[in-house]
Amino acid sequence: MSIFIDRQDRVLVQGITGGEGSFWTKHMIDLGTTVVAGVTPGKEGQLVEGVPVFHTVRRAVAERPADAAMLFVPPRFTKDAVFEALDAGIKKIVTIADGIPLHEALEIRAAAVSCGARVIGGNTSGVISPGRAMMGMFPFWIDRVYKPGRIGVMTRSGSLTNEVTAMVVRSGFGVSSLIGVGGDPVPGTRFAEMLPDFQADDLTDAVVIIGELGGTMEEEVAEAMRDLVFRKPVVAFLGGRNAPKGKRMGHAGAIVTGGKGTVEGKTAALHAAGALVAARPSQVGELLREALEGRNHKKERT
Amino acid sequence: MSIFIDRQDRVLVQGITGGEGSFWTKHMIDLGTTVVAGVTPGKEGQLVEGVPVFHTVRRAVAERPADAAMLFVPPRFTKDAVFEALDAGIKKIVTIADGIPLHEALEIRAAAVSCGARVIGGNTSGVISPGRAMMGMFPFWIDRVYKPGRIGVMTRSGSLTNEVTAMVVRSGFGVSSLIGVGGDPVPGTRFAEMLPDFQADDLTDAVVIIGELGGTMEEEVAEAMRDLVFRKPVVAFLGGRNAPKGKRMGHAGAIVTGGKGTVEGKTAALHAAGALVAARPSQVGELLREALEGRNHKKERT
Amino acid sequence: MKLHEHEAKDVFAKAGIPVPRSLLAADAEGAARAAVAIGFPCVLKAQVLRGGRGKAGLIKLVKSEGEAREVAASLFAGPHEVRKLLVEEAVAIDREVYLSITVDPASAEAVVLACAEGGVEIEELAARAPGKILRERVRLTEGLLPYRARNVAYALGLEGDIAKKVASLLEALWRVFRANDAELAEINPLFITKSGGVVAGDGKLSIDDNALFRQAGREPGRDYYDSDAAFEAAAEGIPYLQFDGDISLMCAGAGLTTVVYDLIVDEGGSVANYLEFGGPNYKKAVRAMELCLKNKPKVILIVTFGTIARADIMAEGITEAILKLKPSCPIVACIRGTGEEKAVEMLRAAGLEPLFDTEEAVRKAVTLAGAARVAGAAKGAVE
Amino acid sequence: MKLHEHEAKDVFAKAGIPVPRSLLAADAEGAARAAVAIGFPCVLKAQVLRGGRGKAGLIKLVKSEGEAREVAASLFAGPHEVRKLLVEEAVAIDREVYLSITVDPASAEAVVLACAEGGVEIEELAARAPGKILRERVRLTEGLLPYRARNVAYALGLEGDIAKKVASLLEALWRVFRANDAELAEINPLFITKSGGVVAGDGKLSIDDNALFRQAGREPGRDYYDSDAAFEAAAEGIPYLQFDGDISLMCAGAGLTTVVYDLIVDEGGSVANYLEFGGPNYKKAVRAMELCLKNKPKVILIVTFGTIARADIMAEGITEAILKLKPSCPIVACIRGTGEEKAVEMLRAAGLEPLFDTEEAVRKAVTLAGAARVAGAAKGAVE
Repeated sequence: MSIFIDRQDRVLVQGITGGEGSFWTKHMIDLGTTVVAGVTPGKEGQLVEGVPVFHTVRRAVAERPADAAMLFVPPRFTKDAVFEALDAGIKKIVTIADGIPLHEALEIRAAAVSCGARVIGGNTSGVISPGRAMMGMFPFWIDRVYKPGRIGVMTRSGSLTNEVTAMVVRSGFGVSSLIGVGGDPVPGTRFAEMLPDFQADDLTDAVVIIGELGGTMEEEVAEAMRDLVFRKPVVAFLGGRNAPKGKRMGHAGAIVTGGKGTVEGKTAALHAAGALVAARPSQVGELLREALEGRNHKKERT
Repeated sequence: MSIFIDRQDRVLVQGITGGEGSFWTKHMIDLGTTVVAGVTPGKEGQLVEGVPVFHTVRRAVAERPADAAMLFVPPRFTKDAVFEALDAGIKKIVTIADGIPLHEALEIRAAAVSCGARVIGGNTSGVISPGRAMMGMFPFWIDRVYKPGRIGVMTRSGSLTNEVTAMVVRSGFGVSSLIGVGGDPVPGTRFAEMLPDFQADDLTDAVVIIGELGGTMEEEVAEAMRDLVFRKPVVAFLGGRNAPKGKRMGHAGAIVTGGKGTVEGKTAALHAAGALVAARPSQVGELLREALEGRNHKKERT
Repeated sequence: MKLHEHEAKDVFAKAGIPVPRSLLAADAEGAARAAVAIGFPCVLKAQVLRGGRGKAGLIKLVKSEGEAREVAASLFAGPHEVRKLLVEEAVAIDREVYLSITVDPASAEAVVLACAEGGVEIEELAARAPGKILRERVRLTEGLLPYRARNVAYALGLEGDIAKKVASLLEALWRVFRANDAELAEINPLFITKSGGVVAGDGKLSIDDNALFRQAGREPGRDYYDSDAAFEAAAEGIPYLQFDGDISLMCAGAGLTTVVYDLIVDEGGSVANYLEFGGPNYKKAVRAMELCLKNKPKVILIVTFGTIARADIMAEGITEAILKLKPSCPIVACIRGTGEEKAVEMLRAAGLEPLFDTEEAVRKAVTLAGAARVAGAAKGAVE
Repeated sequence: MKLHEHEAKDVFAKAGIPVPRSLLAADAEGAARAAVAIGFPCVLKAQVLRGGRGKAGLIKLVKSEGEAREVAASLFAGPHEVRKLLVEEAVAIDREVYLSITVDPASAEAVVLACAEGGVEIEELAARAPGKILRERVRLTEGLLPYRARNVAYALGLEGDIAKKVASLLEALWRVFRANDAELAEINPLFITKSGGVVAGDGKLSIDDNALFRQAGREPGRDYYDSDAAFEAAAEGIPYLQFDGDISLMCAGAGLTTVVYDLIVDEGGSVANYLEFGGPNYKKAVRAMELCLKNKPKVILIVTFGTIARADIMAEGITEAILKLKPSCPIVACIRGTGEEKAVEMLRAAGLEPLFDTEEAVRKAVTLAGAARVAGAAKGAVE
């Protein structure tokens, strides 16, 4: 079983009739994802890539039960779409929307937590387990990035993920599951919340964290490692090491406010917890090898 | 152990320095209730009946942990006071406020349910276990009403409770615990939700329900009896049997809308579930005797 | 506080809910003028706070100025105390649906009720075919999110633009419900017009009395009550209902007063008014008796069993009221509760014979009222 | 979008938060007039969007008209691009506290931060003495209930009327936070005056850019940016930061661009501007290069690794930009991702030598910039 999404998961696509929705629905299916229904108000009765469309999520799941919802919905309608999916009992939701209002992002995360559901995103490419299933917008056809393998990846970024993952693959590894938690200040799901899944996943040997300045998600990973919630090797690469203080660089979430959120602080926390931190993308593969060998040595010794 | 409140429960009084607050705090203590702290913003440092006053509930419970909160707070501030008590982890709350705005009553009940807490009221005299403890405004000194005994009472009314309970006592019974759920359309706690407590209470042999037209609380009692959630004898007295349709009679909750909420319908439901329904207050004692004897006969037979 | 149709529609219109063009008229001539301004055919709707206006002949289609004047005159002259008419354009209707928002006490949520059959009495439908009523629950803290409105619109079998219009209208109705602290916000029927629009055919808005303090400008005037006494009682904060029987109830405690009403009917008596001077009003015995006397009752029946509403204070007030108002009808008093010993003394001093049993007091009142009726009839026969 | 102090205080005042009397001035003469109107002593406060204005000499107490004119003139003439001065009454302060509301991503709640020591840099305090910062979390759906405001006020050690005033001010600040879709609403310091009042000494209000669409009238003008290029980029929706180094970044993807910045600094290079034309802007290569050229960079460095931002489309744009803008500086390009084969062809046709490794591209850019600097210096020496 892969992380979050696998072939047998029944995926519903909200906003399926839009340009992005239909384009990526095709690619999700191409990659092996089981897309069972689509939702666009007013478009019930249509088919998109052979997938039947319904007016509402409630009507869709009444006929086609779903485990997961993939949202291709503009940012200002995302809260409504997430709540609609949650209300229908869907516990796994991915939203790619870039520009969700901050206060609504808080409400989305609060609602997900209180429902025991998981919302991935917004401002993410989504979730992929190469060769098995995908929810989002991943160019899985670029096989020097999305080569199947045994390394889990969690990331706050899009293009940087391509950059770093390509390095992982160039070093002879491949990806088990990749979770893009997104670049927003309030992502629906935080790095550390995914760690138990990676810990339990027997297809994952180690996890690469692609983090950046701002927020505390990397520190929370360090905490989970210290608390032994997560016990597999971790290699991190963190963007924004040289970013000037107080400037929001790139992602909305990537800003140092006060002393908090510096790459320096994150690096120290991760080091202290036993993670390896790469200074540049090209080091990630090498550190992975080091971490996995170190672990094997340890295993041999014990 | 009595229902809801007993001598060892540590009670905090919100609005303790007001006229009603201080008057009834004295009487609660007189009856045996353990009042540990009071709250009135701006009055920290005062004593009321020997009870120390704090600015906020949080400050009060930090020094004097409490299990229950008694609110003598005007209706328009009741939601705030209830949320303050809930936020401090208090799970038993009684509010006598008469006139809580309807939408706030919904929020109060929703919050209580989601916290796993119980809010009794508003628009009630409160809760009393005669001879043991009291939260509210009961003239326990009228001993032809508040005589200790083995009959549980649940009521939507105040003066009618005096009337009916006096009849119960006149027939030779006494009261174990009396819960005034209050006369509002949206009480914080509903009759049926108290039944498991009365079922488990070995000080209670039977329960008298003092209901009235409007709402569905009496029907829910019948349902709990049918589902065997509650298995002790029930005698009900219902006000508003002859009330004209569409007129709000007395309590805000006492109105028949559509076919729903008629005393006729409630009586039929209770009868079907095995409860006895008195036509006038003076019959209640007699029916109680009948119900308890019936039960004893049954017990003897089995 | 129940608003009149025209007030409810004003609130709706301000919230963006389409309503028919209309004018308000206070007499037949005004109605005729309004009808001309609106155009024919148009509808005259009596602005009274009762249901079933259609069946009661309080809503009439008129086709000419003369007919408008005539129909308006007969509505104003009728027995329903009509003070205002709403003169409204007639809408070309394709179909009607039912929409409302109210509260669900058990779930502690608001609930949208909807039905594809508009215009029906929802209670009647609830009894007859409950499956036809759609329910969509809404947590107050969450609000009515757009998807819930869509759930309702599509579940009603609507499609295309109409579904979208009904959904956004329902969102507006939610804002009305919340902003007005409503117990009920209802559109029945909601017209779906032949030209593809949606229009509120009727409007009900009932505001929570406990929240009136924050509803600026909402103060029920005389035309919200069915009698002067009821209006005056409301101004005083005294719960009061107008009936037309013999016995004036002057009791304390909502539940107890309701039961006294029950017992009187059981004994074959009839009630002149329901009046409850307990709770915060227990010092208002004089005002309470004044209100009762407006009904020229055959008997005043006083029943109390008070806690905070102290019996001695109430007895003191009753004594004062007797001295001041010198009621000519007999008074039956049954006062119990905190301070009752002192109360009994005072009542005796005032010439009453206090009783201690509610049912006995009711029987005595009914008997006295019956005797008075017989005496009155005899007197009438003599005259 | 960060508001200027005077804008934030306008919002505060409308929400019922007391602020000092003040006037806005756009030149030294206006400031002098304003100071006379406000009365002396008064405070001149430069309206710039940077922290630590006090330490930077951007807030000055003046005691006479002449001093006001002189100080204002020097502030306008200074290096901080001051365009407006807020001339504010001097308040007689008893003590200062800190109050703000922001978001807590992990708990998905808003959080009130408060400190009995006002005027301090909260971040500095957070590092130095985190225990002095009070935190009160607020669920958005619940709102800041009055009891939470009281919790904060009494926890600050306030008493009596002042505690009540601070609590109700905090409720108002919550309304500001919510109604303005704020990332941060801050009053630091909040003055507690000698006369027992509370007054917002400073005001910060930062509005979520993602919610600007529903914040009527909020559109950041030129004075919200530190360069023309930054302002123009914002108008275009292109993420842009102004620096003063040699290498213009014209990259795609926020994370990747940030890393390119890191790598340049690591290699000893310097950045002229951060510019990110990925995501919805991947067809805007011409506009992006135009913005970069405003900085007269020594090198333009293009790094992308796109998914939806297709490499071939970006390469097409770059080709067009080169033809149109004829940049005189060298361009280093490293374009990968969807459509990269075609992209590489196009770039070669445009005379570039595309690279495939980000780190290599960075090294090349830094080398070229260094060579250009040496060459420039040599040229300067020759001239």
